[in-house]
Amino acid sequence: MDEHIFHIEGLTHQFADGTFALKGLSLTIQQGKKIALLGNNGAGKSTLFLHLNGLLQPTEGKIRFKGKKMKYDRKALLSLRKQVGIVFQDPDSQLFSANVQQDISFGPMNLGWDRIAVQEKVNWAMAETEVTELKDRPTHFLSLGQKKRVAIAGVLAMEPDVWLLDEPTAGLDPYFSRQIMNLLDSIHHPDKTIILSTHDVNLAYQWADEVVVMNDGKVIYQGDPVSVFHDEDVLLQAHLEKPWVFEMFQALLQSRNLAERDLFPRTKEELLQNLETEKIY
Amino acid sequence: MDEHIFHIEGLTHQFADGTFALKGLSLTIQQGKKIALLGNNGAGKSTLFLHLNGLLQPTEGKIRFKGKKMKYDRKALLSLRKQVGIVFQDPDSQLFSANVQQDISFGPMNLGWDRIAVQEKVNWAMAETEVTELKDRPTHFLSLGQKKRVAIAGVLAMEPDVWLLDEPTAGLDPYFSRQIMNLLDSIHHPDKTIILSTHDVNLAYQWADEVVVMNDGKVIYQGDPVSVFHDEDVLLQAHLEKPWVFEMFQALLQSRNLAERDLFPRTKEELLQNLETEKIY
Amino acid sequence: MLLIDKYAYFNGLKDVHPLEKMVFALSLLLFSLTVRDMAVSLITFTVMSALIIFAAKIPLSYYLKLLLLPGFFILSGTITILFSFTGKSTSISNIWWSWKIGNWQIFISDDSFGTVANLVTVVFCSISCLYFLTLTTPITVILSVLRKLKVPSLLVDLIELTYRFIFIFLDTALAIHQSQASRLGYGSFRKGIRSLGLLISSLFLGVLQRSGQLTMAMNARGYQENLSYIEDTYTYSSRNWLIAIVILGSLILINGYL
Amino acid sequence: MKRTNWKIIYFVILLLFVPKRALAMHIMEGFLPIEWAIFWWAVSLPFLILGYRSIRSKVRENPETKMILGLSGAFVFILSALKIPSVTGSSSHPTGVGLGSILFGPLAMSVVGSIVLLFQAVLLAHGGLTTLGANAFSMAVCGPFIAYFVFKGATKLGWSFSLAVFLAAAFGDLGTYVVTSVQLALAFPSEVGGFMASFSKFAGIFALTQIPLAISEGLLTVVVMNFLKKY
Repeated sequence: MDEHIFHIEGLTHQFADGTFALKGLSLTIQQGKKIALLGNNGAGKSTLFLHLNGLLQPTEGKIRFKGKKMKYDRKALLSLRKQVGIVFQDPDSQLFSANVQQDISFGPMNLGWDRIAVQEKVNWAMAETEVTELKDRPTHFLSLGQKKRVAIAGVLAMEPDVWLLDEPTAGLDPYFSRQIMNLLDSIHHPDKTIILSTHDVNLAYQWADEVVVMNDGKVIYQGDPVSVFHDEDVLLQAHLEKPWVFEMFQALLQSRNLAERDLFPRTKEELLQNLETEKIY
Repeated sequence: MDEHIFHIEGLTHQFADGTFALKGLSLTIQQGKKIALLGNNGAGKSTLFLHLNGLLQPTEGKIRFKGKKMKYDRKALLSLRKQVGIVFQDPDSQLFSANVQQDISFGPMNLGWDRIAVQEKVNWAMAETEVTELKDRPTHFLSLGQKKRVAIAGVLAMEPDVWLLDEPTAGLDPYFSRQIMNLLDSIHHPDKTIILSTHDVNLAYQWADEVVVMNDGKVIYQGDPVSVFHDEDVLLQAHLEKPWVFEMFQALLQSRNLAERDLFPRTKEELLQNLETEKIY
Repeated sequence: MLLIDKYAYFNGLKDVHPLEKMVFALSLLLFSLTVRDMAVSLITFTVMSALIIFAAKIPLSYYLKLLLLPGFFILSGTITILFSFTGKSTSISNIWWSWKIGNWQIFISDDSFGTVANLVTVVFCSISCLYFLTLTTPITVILSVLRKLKVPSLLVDLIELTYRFIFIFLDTALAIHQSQASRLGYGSFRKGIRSLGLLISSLFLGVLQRSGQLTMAMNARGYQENLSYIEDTYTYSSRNWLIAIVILGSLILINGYL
Repeated sequence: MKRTNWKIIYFVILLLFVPKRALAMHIMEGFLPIEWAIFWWAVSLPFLILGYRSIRSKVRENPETKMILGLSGAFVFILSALKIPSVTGSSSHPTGVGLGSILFGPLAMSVVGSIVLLFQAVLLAHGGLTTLGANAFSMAVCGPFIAYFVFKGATKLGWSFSLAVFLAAAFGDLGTYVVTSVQLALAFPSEVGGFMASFSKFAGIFALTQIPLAISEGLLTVVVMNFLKKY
């Protein structure tokens, strides 16, 4: 089995009005990674997601999915979408059924499973996302946090191998954000790949195995989440700030005149632990 | 002149379906303050804003504006809304005209100023918010950051004394968030009052003179932005995290066995300066 | 907004099988409309109102408000039927009240009086049946019944999509309205018309934008041609069927006797 | 591009103009005797079936059509729930069922219009289920057809766009309200003068309520059209 999930070469997307959203983007996504896609508003993150799900077709360039060139006939798309699930930023653009359980069952029903299998999968997805008690609620009575969870459940029930999430925590308070991130942790698994777009560098820094930075329709960085924040050019170009844990650690090292080191703390807890065990003084 | 802009007593709001959004809320807002309104999703922050602009009427309780009880006839509302401007969270619902310039002129036109005065004010508001070069652009082709700035310009052009901003930085990348906050700093002035609701405790900690915390339709804290984060009960109840600058400073004090002190650093820069001058070691 | 919808999800009879409620409400509605008998209408109205208030636990004040809602229509409709005009020369029998102006005569005949009295009772009886259904049975549930009854799926899909989008647009329209009001958009008739025009226009642009996004979201989840879902499970209750039959049966008997 | 713009404008006109009727014009549940209710159902049904078929073939061609029909229905429903400022100072509700006949043809829109009427009956308590057939005939069938043909005719004669819009709206509106008056007069003829006497009474009463509303809505539509023309 090829461990490259996506292999993108020179992907260009031009809208009908002539503007370009993607300009010769190249990127390789490996299986089993937790990838944070960073970039300023308008960098082309959402457009890239739509391409990875076959919802848009390249103006130029090509995309290989699991080693095979992507095709856009009905059968090929159905098979792609079985394997790649996408959660959109605005849940109101994603939920179209009148109640929660029905909405979650929409994807599995389209996969043509029998009713019992669908029901089981839906129950499981509702339990995982903690929306079971909302199951008969009409979609329009849900809060934003609940809608986001239902939208995720609808994708979860299809059990995709690859997850694309567009700003899953935008607009949520810290409590609900953490709930969504915990959910992603429970989904993660060596053969599942998760790509998450976000503006929140702190979240990306803490959560991701790999960071991809986009700017103006291109990938300007791909690599581990620590080194990216050492690269001042990339940060400037993509309007990125440094995660505060990273910045504090750098400042602490500097204030004690200590050399840079390889192992940076990734979470607040790690940073605090570093302080307590006095490692950095 | 009374320096209390708003004086709210026992404000209760019950929706037609019987649920309560505000439950006997009391609050006094002083002139010239920069106030951050914190609270979890669903705490009633947006409903409170609608009341302060006369868009909703209290089920119980009363609101005094500049010492006078609020009235809801056409003339009283006109005078209130001249003085109190509100920027909504979702700019899409706030921008409804065909192009940027027209949208910004909507409020001033309704104030009945003559065309020349309106045009001057609109030009000034566009310059302040740096949207002048977008002026003939249709509003729905703008990026989120641009939309937010246009929405603010539309209120700015009416020159209100009191600003209500509902999550002005939600969904924006750090660059645009900073731009919006800079804009607010330039608006601020001893006789302007700004109330900003946010989920971003870091922003609130750094920016505000005063913090108001809401939970379940009531105010559970009002005071300075440092002491609130010492109050574990309030933080727990309102799902608030500590600002990282605050938390790091606490941890540093603790790791060096230093006593708590009055003067907490409020910004990253202040914290780093504390580190450099070794004040805390 | 749309309180009827809200009550439909949270009422005392929400767990009763939707088909039972539909059959019950509709058969009573059709029966009373067919016989158009004042006694039958009054009894049906009382039974339905009692069920709405005591079984479904809908607040009395709200139910009364709903009953008054079609007031204008009843008023204009009945007045129109009640009063008749004729040239002065015509002589009419059974005049209950009359008034002459110039060559014209305005009058109320005994018959039209009867027609109106009957009409008003039948109308209140009918709307109580309709309200019983709409206040206790959510649209989502009615839709799943329709799917089971093999109503063409395209039609049910259209109804369902319309229902879902109503609430999205309602939120948007309300938000735009509030933001316009805060910028003094409804200060006068002229401004009001202009603001409302802008509101409708941007709502319409929203329709076009949404349709693109929603279509993508559907395709992403493998949409083929029909919206298919798993169905809700409700159990039939023989007790409920018995109650329904007894009520309908006694109405038929009452009608036979009178 | 130009072509699609025109299509959109047609669409909006029909959505906005056709059934300019106060909600109070919906014949309420129980008002029509059962035989008349059945009769009007029978009259509307062929249109609904034809409309259904035309939608079905369009959806087969292009599955996205379903989405936009649903969105249009919701849009029209929302318009009917909005309060419109009225010249008399009070406020009333605009636009019952709207019909974007040109995009999908008036037949397809008769189905969407009927769905909107259904929701007005069950969510707003305006109109009814047994009277849905009668209301659908006047508002979802007659109105759109009249407006559609008036608009087409006026454009063919080379009359100005605004005039065509105005005439389509006016006649569509007039048509629906005459049909409702006919329906009520047929069900409740006067003892003296019969149908005609009764018709003049109903038409007279409704004219009182319709005219001020029509003025407001006319102005409203001017604003909307000016806005959308800019795109």
